[in-house]
Amino acid sequence: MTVSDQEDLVAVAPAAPVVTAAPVTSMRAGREALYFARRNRKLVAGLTVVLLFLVVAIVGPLLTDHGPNEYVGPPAQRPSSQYWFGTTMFGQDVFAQFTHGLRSTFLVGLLGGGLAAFIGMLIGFTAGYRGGVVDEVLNMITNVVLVIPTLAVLLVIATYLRVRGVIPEAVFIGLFSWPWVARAIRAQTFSLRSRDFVDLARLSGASGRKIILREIAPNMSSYLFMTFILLFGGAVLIAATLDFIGLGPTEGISLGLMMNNAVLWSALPLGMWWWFVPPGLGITVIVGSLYIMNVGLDEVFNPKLREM
Amino acid sequence: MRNKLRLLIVLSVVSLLAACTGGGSDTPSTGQGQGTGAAPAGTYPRNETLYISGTQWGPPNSWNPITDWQYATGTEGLVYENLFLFDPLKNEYKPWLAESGDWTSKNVYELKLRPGLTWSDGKPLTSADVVFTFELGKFETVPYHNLWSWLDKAEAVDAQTVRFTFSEPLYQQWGNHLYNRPIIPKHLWEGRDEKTVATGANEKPVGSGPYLYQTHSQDRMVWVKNDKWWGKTALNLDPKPKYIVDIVNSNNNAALGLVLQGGIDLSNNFLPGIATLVKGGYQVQTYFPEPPYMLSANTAWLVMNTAKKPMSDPAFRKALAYSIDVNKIVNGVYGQIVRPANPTGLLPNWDQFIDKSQVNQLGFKYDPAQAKKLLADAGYKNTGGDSFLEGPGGAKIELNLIVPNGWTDWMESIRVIGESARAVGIKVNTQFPEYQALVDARNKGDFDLLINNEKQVSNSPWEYYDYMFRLPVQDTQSVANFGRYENNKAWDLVQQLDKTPVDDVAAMKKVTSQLQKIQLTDMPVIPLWYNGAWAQANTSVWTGWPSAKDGDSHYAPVTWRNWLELGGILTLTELKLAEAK
Amino acid sequence: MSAVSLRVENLRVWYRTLRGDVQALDDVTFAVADGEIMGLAGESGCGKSTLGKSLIRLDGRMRYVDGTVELDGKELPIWDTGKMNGFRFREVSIIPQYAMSAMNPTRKIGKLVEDLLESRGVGFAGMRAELDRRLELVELSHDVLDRYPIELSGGMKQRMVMVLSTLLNPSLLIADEVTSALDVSTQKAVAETLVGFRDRGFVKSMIVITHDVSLVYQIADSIMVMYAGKLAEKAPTDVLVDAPRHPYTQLLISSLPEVGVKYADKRLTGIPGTPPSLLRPPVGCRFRDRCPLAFEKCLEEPPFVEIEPDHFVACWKAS
Amino acid sequence: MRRYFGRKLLIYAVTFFVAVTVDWMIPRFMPGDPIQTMLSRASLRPEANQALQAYYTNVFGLDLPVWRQYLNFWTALLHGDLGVSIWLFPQPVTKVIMRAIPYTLALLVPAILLSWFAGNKFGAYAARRKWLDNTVLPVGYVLTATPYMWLGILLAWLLATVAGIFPIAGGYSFALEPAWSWAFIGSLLRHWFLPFASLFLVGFGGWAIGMRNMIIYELEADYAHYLESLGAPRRLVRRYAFRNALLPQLTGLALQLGVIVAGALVTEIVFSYPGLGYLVLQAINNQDFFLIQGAFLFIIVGVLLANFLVDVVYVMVDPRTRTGMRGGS
Repeated sequence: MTVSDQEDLVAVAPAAPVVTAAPVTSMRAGREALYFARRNRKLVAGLTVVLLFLVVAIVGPLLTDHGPNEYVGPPAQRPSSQYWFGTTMFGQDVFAQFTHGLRSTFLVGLLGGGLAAFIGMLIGFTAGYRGGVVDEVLNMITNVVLVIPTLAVLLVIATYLRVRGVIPEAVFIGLFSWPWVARAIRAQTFSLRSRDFVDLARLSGASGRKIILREIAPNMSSYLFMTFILLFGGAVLIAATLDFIGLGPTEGISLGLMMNNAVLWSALPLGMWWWFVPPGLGITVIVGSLYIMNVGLDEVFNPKLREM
Repeated sequence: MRNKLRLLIVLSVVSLLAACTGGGSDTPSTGQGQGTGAAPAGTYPRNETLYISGTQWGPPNSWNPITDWQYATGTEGLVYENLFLFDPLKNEYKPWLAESGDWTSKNVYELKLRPGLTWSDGKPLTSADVVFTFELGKFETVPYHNLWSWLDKAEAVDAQTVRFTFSEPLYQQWGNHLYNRPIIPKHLWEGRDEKTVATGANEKPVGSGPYLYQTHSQDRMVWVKNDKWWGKTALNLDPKPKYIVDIVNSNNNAALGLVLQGGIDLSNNFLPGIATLVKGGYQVQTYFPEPPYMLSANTAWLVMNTAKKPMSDPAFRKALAYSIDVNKIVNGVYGQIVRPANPTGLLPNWDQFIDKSQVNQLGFKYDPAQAKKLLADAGYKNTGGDSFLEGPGGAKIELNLIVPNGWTDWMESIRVIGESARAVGIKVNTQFPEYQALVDARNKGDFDLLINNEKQVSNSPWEYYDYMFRLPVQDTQSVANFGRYENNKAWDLVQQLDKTPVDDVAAMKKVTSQLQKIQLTDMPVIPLWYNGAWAQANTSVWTGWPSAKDGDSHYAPVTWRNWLELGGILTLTELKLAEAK
Repeated sequence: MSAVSLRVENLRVWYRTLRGDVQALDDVTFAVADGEIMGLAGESGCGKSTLGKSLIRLDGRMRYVDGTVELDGKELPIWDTGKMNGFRFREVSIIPQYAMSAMNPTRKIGKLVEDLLESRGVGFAGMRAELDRRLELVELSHDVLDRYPIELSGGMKQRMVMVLSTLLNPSLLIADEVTSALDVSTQKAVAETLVGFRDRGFVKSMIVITHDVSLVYQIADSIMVMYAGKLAEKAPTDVLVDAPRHPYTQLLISSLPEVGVKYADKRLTGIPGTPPSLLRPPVGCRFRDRCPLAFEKCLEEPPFVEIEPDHFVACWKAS
Repeated sequence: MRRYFGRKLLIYAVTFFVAVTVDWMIPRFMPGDPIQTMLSRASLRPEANQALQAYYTNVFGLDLPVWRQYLNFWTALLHGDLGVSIWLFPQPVTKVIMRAIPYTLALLVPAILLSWFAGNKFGAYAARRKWLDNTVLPVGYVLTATPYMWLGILLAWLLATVAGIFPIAGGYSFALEPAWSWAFIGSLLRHWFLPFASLFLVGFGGWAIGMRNMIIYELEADYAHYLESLGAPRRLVRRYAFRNALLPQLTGLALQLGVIVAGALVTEIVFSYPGLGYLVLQAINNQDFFLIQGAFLFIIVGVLLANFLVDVVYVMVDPRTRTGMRGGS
């Protein structure tokens, strides 16, 4: 399976890395990676943008003395020096909503992406390393979850919950977006399992867990990181979709929710572009830069791709 | 690759065709709509077609006038007609199928039908049909079954006359039946079993009304004019539009967009921001040219679960009432297209039943200080150290105020209420459960506070008082008295009101004044604002829309379920084509 | 020996890296005669593969600096990928290190050959008979052509590639580490096949790049040793093995007790230090720091001179 | 190869079973009583309400023991019967969904296929062509990172609301009845275009990027270098690279299906396009769990079928699966 699985990973998300088996463990390689990282335009640019938004997400809310949903200003105001992004139908400060929305976006990304990465690795490593029946079973589970359309499931769960928050949302997203990771990691583990340094560890009587943590995982660290980035982006997009359908958090605010409200309160015919443009733009830019960052990383860890 | 691409074009075209046939599969092919498909190649000429929206909340799926919560709107009013109309603006019954009706004795009501009434299939409409219609109510699962617990018999005296004999005449309710029972053709429904009557879809409905079923699909319901309608001569009324296309509600964007572009002539949707657009030179018209723009359709109540502490304490309920800044909702959330409710909650058309002096003396208004005072006097103190009050026993107070998720205007509104309440020290959280969960909690009495507006404008304030005070309280309260407020005196008065003849206004006032006294002192529910009878008309194709201006007709320009018989139908007959510019 | 087939003069090829140019081939000058099989030996990173590649195709990061390459009197425009195409396969050909993965995994081998030939303007049908003959020669059945690479064993792939690379009878064949992936027994077979190709005239001359001195010892007419991007010594096989003149060659040979079994590839344990960085190579003899015989003259660069017929050395002590 | 398919089919079977079971639970384990919800829309007198409550509970078979309900669900399902919609009572769910399906397919099928082919072609073309690469990359990334509905909203706003070139909502003009007239088909196309475009664009970007990256890997592969050393023209090498790069893109397609469907759903919502997605939203807002149930099942079965289709195609194009020697690290 490994051939196709590697390929899966590439195809899953456009920016997905193909792992070059070259282990980046030794200090030299590490330093080298850093060296190229600093010189990789894609990586630097992507990272900068993401960090920029992160800062806005953290600092922004502190700049406003009012909550995102409070009626502070006159309704339907265009962007002005007082309300940078204008106000909503009810005179809520769009900028305040935007910054708070960014927070939940990052939260969902980290939590959802993180959880998915964790589950994916857990299953991927175990399946790949243990092989045999364990692998068969885990692989079956993986494939089942893989085929079921995530959103459909999330729809049902969301309708089930009476009151929803950002965190549960993130958790549920995480619970359903891990399969492709599991598959890819399983494939990688397969190929690493037979390497001599693993054999060596095995001979020296290290436990399976140790071997995975000490020998195998480090050899894929770069790759695992990239996977997490993709999951992050994915989680953000799914969350946006849910929120937009109106199954997002029933408390607080999020970028998807902003779009949802904008549409519900007919911002389009009323020409209140400042209401629905920022949230979508925010998501697009963040996720976009994450992807670009990923190509950068890929080039860094993968000498073949470096353009001289 | 190129050939692959070509293949794709083909593919997409194919799937498109699939869409066409699919889109069409559920509609009768052109011209077979009851043999009246005059529409050439299935197009509706703009100047013969009225586009309305805001009435149909899902694909049309039933034309059964019995199931009045799911039939395609227009089924009752356009196809099936009622004995009377009731005009809530003037508080008067307008004879429709019926020519007249009188109580010949305390418990006998005699109804005279107009001569020359016909069904759209040509058969005459006679008293037999009326009797048949009411007798359908003998089926357990027909919504008006309980009528027969106080109606003794209905008999056709002659072709035009029906005599109803009551075991216990409930005048107010009867008044409601008079304009709420669509009359059903006996010759077509005879022999239908209970299931078909109570739940059947009744495709291809045959009624007596000015319009006929033309076609429908997921996103529209199309009616075509019935040229043989009896009303033309008998009432000398003639609805102008040949076609009525009722566009199923999509999202506000689409709706408002279409209204502004003249794609919808009349939208009965709640369209945020309409206030700003009325002045925007969009040829958009509302009933009032200035706030509140809309007529009032029903009262939004704050329902408190009086079976729970502290809502069981009248003082607390009253304080809560004083704490709410309704104007902030009216202006902030609705942009003034609703108006604050009278402390009695009675709609403007029932103004005559409001005991003004009593209201001035007992009524509440937004007054945080007063709210604080009431709470303090009743022994609510802040002993918990936080900024919120505890009950007299020192019990923590934390209440959840709920409205259905997605009901955006209400969601925004309760945020305001929450703030107001917290401002006087009552800790109120806002939550937005899904509609179903809310209904469940509401009926089981498993809630603190919620907003409800299920009772619509009607012929009698009795409806409202029944809604407030109905007893006995059962473990599931599915239609009235959600607050589980128990007051036998009040309930007696309500029943007494029900038994008061509709024309004996003085007697009615006497009862309602007493009811209002109880309501204002005890505050079982808090009236908040009057939801509007949303109506935005675009005058670019059709004019003559009702409005408050003198010279214009004064009807509720609303085509909602059960509103055509409240004057909506007369709106249609008043329309004229706009002069081509 | 007879006429010169390949003549390389002052060839300089550098690698572009972010840190600067790595001078992998510096001022290389040598010749290969008609019918000669020249072994090219040296530690990994000494530039031997770079030399091999630069004779047929510079990859993305290699940069031609200067020097000339002549094959059968014609100059090879190795700096110009486009012009070079004309010579590849027909004049110069290569058996790459990665023969195991040299064939498109998703194409039947026969199809692959066909595509390639057609793309070079050679009719497949016309070649078919010859192809079959050569397959037999390397003991491959004809039906490999209907199979996918993944269905072949390592040895089979290796032989298939050898046949394919030499199909158009190139004048010069570069065999780059052809045996490193194989077990000893097949190594021998492969080596003999190479000789066979030469004897049958499929190829005129051959450069066999390897770190396995013992292999070239068996099949090569002459051996050339490289060190740190420069030529150290070139001489007829026996001369080089029996009487090496360059101290590096000497250490290289002596480190193999009896020619054959061991690889010169691993760092020479006898000599302290490592080869110099080719980013900024030291002036003078590049072997200086590790050379037991080093003396002040070594600060000047030693020329690659012919000290006796066909025996070239780059060392002040040797001359 | 038989083993390969056997395995796949087993997976699909299990998935289907799990999905159906989960699906069955939906209306039964949701908070609240669907029937009461339906009736709560009718302002009835209490007596009538109770009578109807009992009646409908029986109609929906919700009064049976749970295990019985489960079995009945399967038997009904195998007869293609998904029960009756509550919100659209008394319409059978299957009928309601079937009305919406063509619209969704008309969006999905062309959007998926066209964006996949076009994206791949373009990505392959852009790869390793400096200026194109530098323009395509950023655009592509922005596109794939765009939330479907946002792109939809933008298009709707610019082209429908502001410019008025395209209609705002609906599946075909409200002034038309379905008919085999050009007017009608034209109207269908005009309403179809924007939602299609937003699906297409997002997909296109993704595939273009994916292919671009894959091609670059392929061009660095050994076989590519070998061919070049033997003087094979760029055309041939690229042709091979493209062919090989298509395989992972194909698997990618299978993996993305779920996401694309989700995209279609929200896009439909933005344009209130009368397809499945719009229906699902309505079903959710009206808490019609039987309809949600049906839609959910349709989506899953659709995705399963599509997956299987991709598998078949994959086997046809990738010799490694056919020769039964797939993988083996």
